[in-house]
Amino acid sequence: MSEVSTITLSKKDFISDQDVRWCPGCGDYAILSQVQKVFPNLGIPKENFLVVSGIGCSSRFPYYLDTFGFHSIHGRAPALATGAKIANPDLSVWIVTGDGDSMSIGGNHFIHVLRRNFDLNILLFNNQVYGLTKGQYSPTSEIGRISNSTPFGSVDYPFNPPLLALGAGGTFIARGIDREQKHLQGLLYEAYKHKGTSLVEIYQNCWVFNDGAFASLTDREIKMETQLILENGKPMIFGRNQDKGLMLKGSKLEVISLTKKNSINEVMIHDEQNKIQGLLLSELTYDKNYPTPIGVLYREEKPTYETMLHNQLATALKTRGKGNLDKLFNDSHTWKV
Amino acid sequence: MSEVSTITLSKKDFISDQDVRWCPGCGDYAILSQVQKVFPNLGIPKENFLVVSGIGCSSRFPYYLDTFGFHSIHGRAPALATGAKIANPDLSVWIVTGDGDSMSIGGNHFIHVLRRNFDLNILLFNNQVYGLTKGQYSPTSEIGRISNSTPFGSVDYPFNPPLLALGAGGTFIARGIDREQKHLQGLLYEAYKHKGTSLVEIYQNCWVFNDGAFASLTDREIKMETQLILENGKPMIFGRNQDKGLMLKGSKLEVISLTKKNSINEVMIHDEQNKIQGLLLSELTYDKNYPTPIGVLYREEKPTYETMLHNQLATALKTRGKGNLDKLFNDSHTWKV
Amino acid sequence: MANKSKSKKNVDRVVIRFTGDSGDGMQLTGSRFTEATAIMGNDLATYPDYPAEIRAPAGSLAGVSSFQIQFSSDNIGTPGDKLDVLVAMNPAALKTNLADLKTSGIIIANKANYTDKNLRLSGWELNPLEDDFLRDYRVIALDMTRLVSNAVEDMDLSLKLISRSTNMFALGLVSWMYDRTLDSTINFIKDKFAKRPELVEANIRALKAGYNYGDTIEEIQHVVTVSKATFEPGVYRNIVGNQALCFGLITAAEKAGLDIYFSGYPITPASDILHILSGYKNFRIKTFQAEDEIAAIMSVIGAVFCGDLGITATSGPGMALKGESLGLAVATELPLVVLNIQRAGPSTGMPTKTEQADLLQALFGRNGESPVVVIAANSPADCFSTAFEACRIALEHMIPVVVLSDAFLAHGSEPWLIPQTKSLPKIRTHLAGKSNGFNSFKREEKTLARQWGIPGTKGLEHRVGGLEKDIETGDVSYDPINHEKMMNLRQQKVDIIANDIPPVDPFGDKNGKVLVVGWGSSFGAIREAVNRSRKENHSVGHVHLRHLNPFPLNLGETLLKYQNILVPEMNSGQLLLLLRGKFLIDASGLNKVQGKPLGVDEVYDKIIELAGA
Amino acid sequence: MANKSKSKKNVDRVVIRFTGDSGDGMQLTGSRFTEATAIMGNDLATYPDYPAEIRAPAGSLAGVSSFQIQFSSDNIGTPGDKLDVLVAMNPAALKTNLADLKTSGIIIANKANYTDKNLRLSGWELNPLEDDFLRDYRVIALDMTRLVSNAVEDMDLSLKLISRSTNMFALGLVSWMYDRTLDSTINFIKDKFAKRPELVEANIRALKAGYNYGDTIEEIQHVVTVSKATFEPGVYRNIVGNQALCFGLITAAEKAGLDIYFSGYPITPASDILHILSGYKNFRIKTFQAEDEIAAIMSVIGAVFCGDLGITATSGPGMALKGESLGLAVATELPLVVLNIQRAGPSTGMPTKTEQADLLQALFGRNGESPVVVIAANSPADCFSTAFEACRIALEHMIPVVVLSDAFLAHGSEPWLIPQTKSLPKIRTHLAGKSNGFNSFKREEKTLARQWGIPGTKGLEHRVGGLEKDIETGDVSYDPINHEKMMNLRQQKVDIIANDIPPVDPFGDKNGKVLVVGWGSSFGAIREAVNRSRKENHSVGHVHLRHLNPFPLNLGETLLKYQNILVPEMNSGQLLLLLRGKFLIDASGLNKVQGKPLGVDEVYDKIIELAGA
Ligand SMILES: Cc1ncc(C[n+]2csc(CCOP(=O)(O)OP(=O)(O)O)c2C)c(N)n1
Ligand SMILES: Cc1ncc(C[n+]2csc(CCOP(=O)(O)OP(=O)(O)O)c2C)c(N)n1
Ligand code: SF4
Ligand code: SF4
Ligand SMILES: [Mg+2]
Ligand SMILES: [Mg+2]
Repeated sequence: MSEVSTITLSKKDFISDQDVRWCPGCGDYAILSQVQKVFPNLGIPKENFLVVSGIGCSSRFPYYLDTFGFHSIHGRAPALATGAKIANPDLSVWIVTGDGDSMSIGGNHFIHVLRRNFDLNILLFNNQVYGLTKGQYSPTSEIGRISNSTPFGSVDYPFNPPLLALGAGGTFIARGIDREQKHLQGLLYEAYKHKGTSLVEIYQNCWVFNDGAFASLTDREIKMETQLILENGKPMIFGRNQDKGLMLKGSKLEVISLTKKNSINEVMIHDEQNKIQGLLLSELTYDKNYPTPIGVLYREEKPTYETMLHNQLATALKTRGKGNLDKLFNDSHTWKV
Repeated sequence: MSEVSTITLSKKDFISDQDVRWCPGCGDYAILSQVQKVFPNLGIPKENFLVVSGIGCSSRFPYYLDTFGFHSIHGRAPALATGAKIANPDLSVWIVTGDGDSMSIGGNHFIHVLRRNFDLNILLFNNQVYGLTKGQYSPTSEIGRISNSTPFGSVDYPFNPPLLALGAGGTFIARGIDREQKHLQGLLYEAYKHKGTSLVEIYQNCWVFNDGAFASLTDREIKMETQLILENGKPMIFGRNQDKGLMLKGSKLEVISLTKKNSINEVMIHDEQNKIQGLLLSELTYDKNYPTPIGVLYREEKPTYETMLHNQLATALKTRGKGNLDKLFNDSHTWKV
Repeated sequence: MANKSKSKKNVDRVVIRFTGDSGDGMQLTGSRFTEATAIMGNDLATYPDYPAEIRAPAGSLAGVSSFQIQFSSDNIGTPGDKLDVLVAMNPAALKTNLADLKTSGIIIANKANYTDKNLRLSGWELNPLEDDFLRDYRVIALDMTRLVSNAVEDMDLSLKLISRSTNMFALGLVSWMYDRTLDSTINFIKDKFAKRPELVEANIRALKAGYNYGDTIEEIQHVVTVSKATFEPGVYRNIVGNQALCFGLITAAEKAGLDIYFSGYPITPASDILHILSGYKNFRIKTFQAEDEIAAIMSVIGAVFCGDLGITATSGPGMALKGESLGLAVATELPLVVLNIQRAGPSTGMPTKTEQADLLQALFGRNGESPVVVIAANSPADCFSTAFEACRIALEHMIPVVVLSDAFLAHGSEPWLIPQTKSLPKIRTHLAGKSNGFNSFKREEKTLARQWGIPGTKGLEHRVGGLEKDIETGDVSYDPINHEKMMNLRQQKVDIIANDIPPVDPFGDKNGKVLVVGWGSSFGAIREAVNRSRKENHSVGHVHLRHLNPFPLNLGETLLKYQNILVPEMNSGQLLLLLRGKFLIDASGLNKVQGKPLGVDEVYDKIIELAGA
Repeated sequence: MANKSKSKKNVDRVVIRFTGDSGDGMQLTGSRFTEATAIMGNDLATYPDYPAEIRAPAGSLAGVSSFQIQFSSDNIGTPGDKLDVLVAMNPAALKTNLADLKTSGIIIANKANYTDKNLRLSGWELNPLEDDFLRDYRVIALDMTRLVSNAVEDMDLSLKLISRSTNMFALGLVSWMYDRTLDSTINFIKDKFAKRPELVEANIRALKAGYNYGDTIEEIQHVVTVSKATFEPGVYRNIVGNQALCFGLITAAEKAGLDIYFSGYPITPASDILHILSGYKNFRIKTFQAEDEIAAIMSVIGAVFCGDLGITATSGPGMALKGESLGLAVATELPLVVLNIQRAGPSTGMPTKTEQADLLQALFGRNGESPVVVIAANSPADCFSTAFEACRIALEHMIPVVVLSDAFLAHGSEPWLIPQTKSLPKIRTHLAGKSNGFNSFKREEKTLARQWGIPGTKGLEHRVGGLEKDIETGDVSYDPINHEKMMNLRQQKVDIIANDIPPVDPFGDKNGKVLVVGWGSSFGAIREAVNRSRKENHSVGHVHLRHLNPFPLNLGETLLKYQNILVPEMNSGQLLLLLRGKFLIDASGLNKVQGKPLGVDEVYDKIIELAGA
């Protein structure tokens, strides 16, 4: 990585020669564009990126980025990324996945990669539907969803992605929205900066099968009332006039209005490193009585898996010396004929 | 189930004719015995039990119970139980699984069965090791564990089972210990009573490969200091002299000593239905500065998957009438030759 | 409406392919034309083909969607090899489909879409409608967009809406050319857009405009008619393969007196089965969309253990995932049905394309000696009987059954003779009643089926699992000789089914030069090719295997009656390996692995090569 | 110590089986005896066998653990069919093993364990040591527990500790009987219990007590000696199959200049591979215990994409789970090695027992046409070369390779001629250097290997995946003809390897009456049987296939040189199906599916049957 300081890359360096094949109007375009903007500015040579995906509309992503890419099989991207990161810890590894890919068939790898804390980044395109297979409800669809596989409404309670990730031991949990492009860019930087597994859940509009799922969060008219934009060290306030806040009452969050004098002091200060706060914020995901938190919900620094593993390799090398085949073969009783 | 009221069953009705094949000293024996004591007292005819397991020492369990049993394949018991419960919601379905079975290979089915909230019960025998395959570290082994597969110490952060279960949307989370037999019996009743997916994590001693893993919790000398026995509506106190308690400070729990006057009032009251409390308690799992909560950590009532599904069946039957093949075949344009 | 201005010309069969951008509505157009054709009493077969992307970039080659239909006064079994008419709504569609058009065939193009941009996107240097590149064909190039605009002039519609109706114009035109009535389509439009009257009006106007335009086209001299085909008497409907599968399952459940439990995880081209079955809740069909394919089959195993008729459906990659669990079903001898709607592999391959390369996976895709029953469907309508047969075998023999279909059958359609439900046979089960001293391993002599003792029934308490079991008691056993006996038993349970299935009875010549042995969706192509070669006095027979494991008892001796055995497959020789290995017969393969159905011509050529030799 | 009081008698070969309760330490006893035997310069082969439970109930039939060794002055390839000596530490062990003892063979029993309770648990009505049930054998029944107590009288040890040392007594006694020195065992004991001197003392005393007891036994007339075997000159060690596999992998990595990345999920009998490799961190071996078998192989694919030599190991059920992912490796043409240490199936089957029934799974256990290379190991020591060969093929041909071993090889051992590491060949890789205009699909002519462009190397940025790819560019393609070309290419990449492997060269007769064709762990049994029948002047050859896909080029013509082809397998005829299907040869099988290795006698009998005919 000696070239780091001298590389100057730009968005077009990350545009591949493949035709982008998403539906017109798909939220995936916006996310692609943000990634292509952020990658050149990370100070990493282009050949040190590896983008891994599973299967789904979203998982076509690697084809469109001009770097190393692996479009693997359904649900397995985290496992593939794990091997890549262990093999070469210098790579900047990014997983792109959908809500079905990561939480339905891929749920197990998803929770395991989070608990192991590899230094890699997961972009979870949550459109609350199976796009590529034409519209079945997904593990993040609201209960009661009418879809081609649930004509009478689904009877599955959805996963709450940040809460699941926290439960699995995730060390960086953030949420963004396809249409909040600047905000999303910021999250991508933060995710990259975090040395550990970063999960960025991105609400993404599926124009064909679940259009408007996040309309209340993106509609200009009302989004100030529905988005809780988190900033570390700042009070959790929201509303068109920044006139509402969240307060901790006992062990529950409550929405308070800031009209009364002093009440800004009662508003909870966002502390990214407070896990219980992270849990409290995650709990708001589906609650219509609360705003939806976006930004970094939780962040925790602890050694990564690959660091510890490579330390063991280095120590072994130091204490035992470089492995020697002849010694190895003769490490038990031998006899000569 | 018309026979319910008249059945009288006893422990021996649930002892099968198969030789029990666990190592002498294994914690599994004690758990088996408690289950055989509880089952006859649930008011359920013996033929209405179904016990499903995966693979592992613990998963041999169904062979030893004289009722319907399915020793399936590694990690898949929750999926099998799902089908059984949907097919026949009247059955009392119990899953027996190990920490490897449920959280390593079976992690995905584990989180999905929890989120879907079937009315069934999961007994998770957590011995923090792979018993049947002879001692590899498991997803609940502490980091640094020396095992045959990690001679230099593992570099995996463990899962925290109750937290993972909460993250997945679990509606009943409890913890017991193989050697706390009466307490465990109580939990089994509670699990049964809960109409939804009940998870009972049971700390279980593997005498051969991880002996003493829970010694600090079972040792008569110190267990009063290390166990936090939860009771709903009661303050969270512990200690040989019941002289310590947990207090909520901001969004964190703290251990306080009850020597000072009045401080019992500051102790948090256990409210099983408070999810944030459940999360706070789960967070203590691996923290040596806190006692280990045992008992019911969290409980939430909401409709079960199978109830909602069978309601749909009933409604369809009512609104559309019993399905008729001839009508079905002729539901599109037909012509006669 | 009648065609007044042109004379009529009767032909035996017609092949039309509607092609356009994914957004152009070609699937709808094709299926409407199909319905109108079914009403006319022709035999027909259809074949939809579409990209793996939901909606690839407009105008790109990758975004082309197509729907092919053959209709005929003869009995046919394929959507046809070469096209009489190619409707190419844009240049990309023309580019990717032209090669299949007959010389002098008709091209119908919407000029409006042959823009510079679209031409560039699809790699045309010049506009083929304008230079003489298409001189070998009869080209009807119209600005359909303008023609539709004219028809709806007074309605104040957006251009987008107008372009979206051009497919109806094309449908109208083709309907006129082949003398189909518009009624059924008009009714359909009224239904579909019931809530948007302006769309009803616009689409009907576009449809009629196309129809009426027919009269004005010089290139077309005659309205072409196709006489009714002769069908066995009865009531018919058109049916798509996946739907026929579902009907077969539902019928089997009723005939066995069981509830259906179905679980699947969405995957092309099997997803429809979940969609369809989830709509029939009043048949007490319990459907469960599982978290993955493993959960799907495992939950089916659980449901079957509890007495439901359990079914799962998937396609190749999902089938690979189910291998371990299917082994558990083998070891526990539970009756379940696994539907594999094959698609082109390996790995993700070409998800929307057809292939039949999962036969050996079905047989051997598990650890250990783990025999299952394997059967395959021949045609969309035949999916009904195949599904029924699968359930029958599973339940009567207490054994897992794998059904192989493929993308071509799944989405293809043909007329189906609706069966008399009363005349269909009942299906036996081995459900045990209350009992003392129940032994789940007590076996029926004829089938070796074990007893099905389901939870909730008093006295049947017992344990099953994947460890080897004592042949007498069903308890776990590691005894070496017992293991061998159990292995033989499991194999025998499959073999014994051969007593229970019809022997093969070759179509055509009962002995002679060439026997064509096929399985699965190549039925139609092979049958037509055999017919054609027999008309030319070649001595040719055709055996199409529904049962692939076990084979019918007389298959070996039948093979010996011919000088050459030809095995056409959409794989690189899977049935071929089995036939050669089992019967030591020097059969040869005709292998096509292009993600496309076999063509009649290909099979015919190969037959002639062998018959001539 | 020397045996003074008895005369010596020299024999060619001896077979001993140590059996007892899982807690009796029979595996340790066996492996200590093995080491002492290796030092004596005999050829040897061992076979441990133990229950699936960690520790089944003490005294039960299910809890019996055993370790068998054959040692000889000849070259041998199996642990022997019939036993000369059966050490049976308890009645359960006697019950389950007696049938394998030769008439007049020696039984050594620890009387102390033949209690009423144990007799009942193992189903003996009477104590066999006391009635004359064992009259056809030579019985040495001792109260070892008392004898050991006596020896450690002054030490104040618990009875538990004393009983635990009886295995050393038995070992001492057998060592005396067969003239093995105790030194290596004494050293081992000192090492093992370094921290507990009282255990060192007790075990050594027990060992010596047994040894010295030999002199006093009347039943034994002679000390039996076995002369050294003739070995190719060189330095030898004893090696267990799984360890040899690991050494082969490590050697290959060094010869290719790559790091090893290994990932597995524990499963009997493959777990040791993970255990062993995880100990060699100073060889830069990265091991990853994955959450399941799918994660294991997927992570290997990731590591291989990044330039490591990637390996995963599992057994049958895990192999079934890996099917879909292995298909991805095929589609992406990445060099990885999958080790399947087979065990008895189907499903969970008999996890600690051996079988070779996963050959067809290896070949066909995936969706679509998805060819991989398959090779198999013949013997514990041969696992070394097999692993090396697997890595060589994978890397030089850019292709996934499946290696088949089994429980018998995995845990069995034999002497291994330690290779000269310098003389082992280097392995080529297709790693690409920095480049402009890199094309991952540029192929080497000879192997058709594509270029391996790994992340971190400038200019090699490219994308791979499981969708079908354009044969020129590697971009996604749904073109029908391209798909067929790619399918042929993938098959050709396998076929081409046949040019790169040795032709078969039958052992024994190069043509004649019978050719025995085997694969895998049956090597030793077949070779001995062939030798025996050739000594009796039967014309018999033996071909043992390391390469199962592709087959060696001259296999077909070789088969034609014999009147009969015999294919012994521990399955129901998997290689048999392939040979018949491919070469149309009427080969016949000898199929044993009992979770046990093939015996020499069984193969011999069948050869004679065919050779005599
Ligand atoms: C093993 C396997 N099972 C099923 C599929 C079919 N499949 C492809 S993508 C997909 C779900 C896509 O949903 P999501 O991950 O949310 O991605 P999206 O298309 O919405 O971006 C499914 C079920 C597959 N490709 N492989
Ligand atoms: C598909 C598959 N992979 C691996 C195994 C091997 N295996 C059997 S049990 C087990 C883990 C057991 O650990 P746990 O679930 O904690 O149960 P315990 O034995 O500790 O009770 C493993 C890895 C298997 N049987 N099947
Ligand atoms: S189907 Fe939905 S998610 Fe997929 S490309 Fe189209 S709009 Fe995007
Ligand atoms: S290995 Fe451990 S968990 Fe398994 S039976 Fe023995 S003591 Fe119990
Ligand atoms: Mg999605
Ligand atoms: Mg465990």
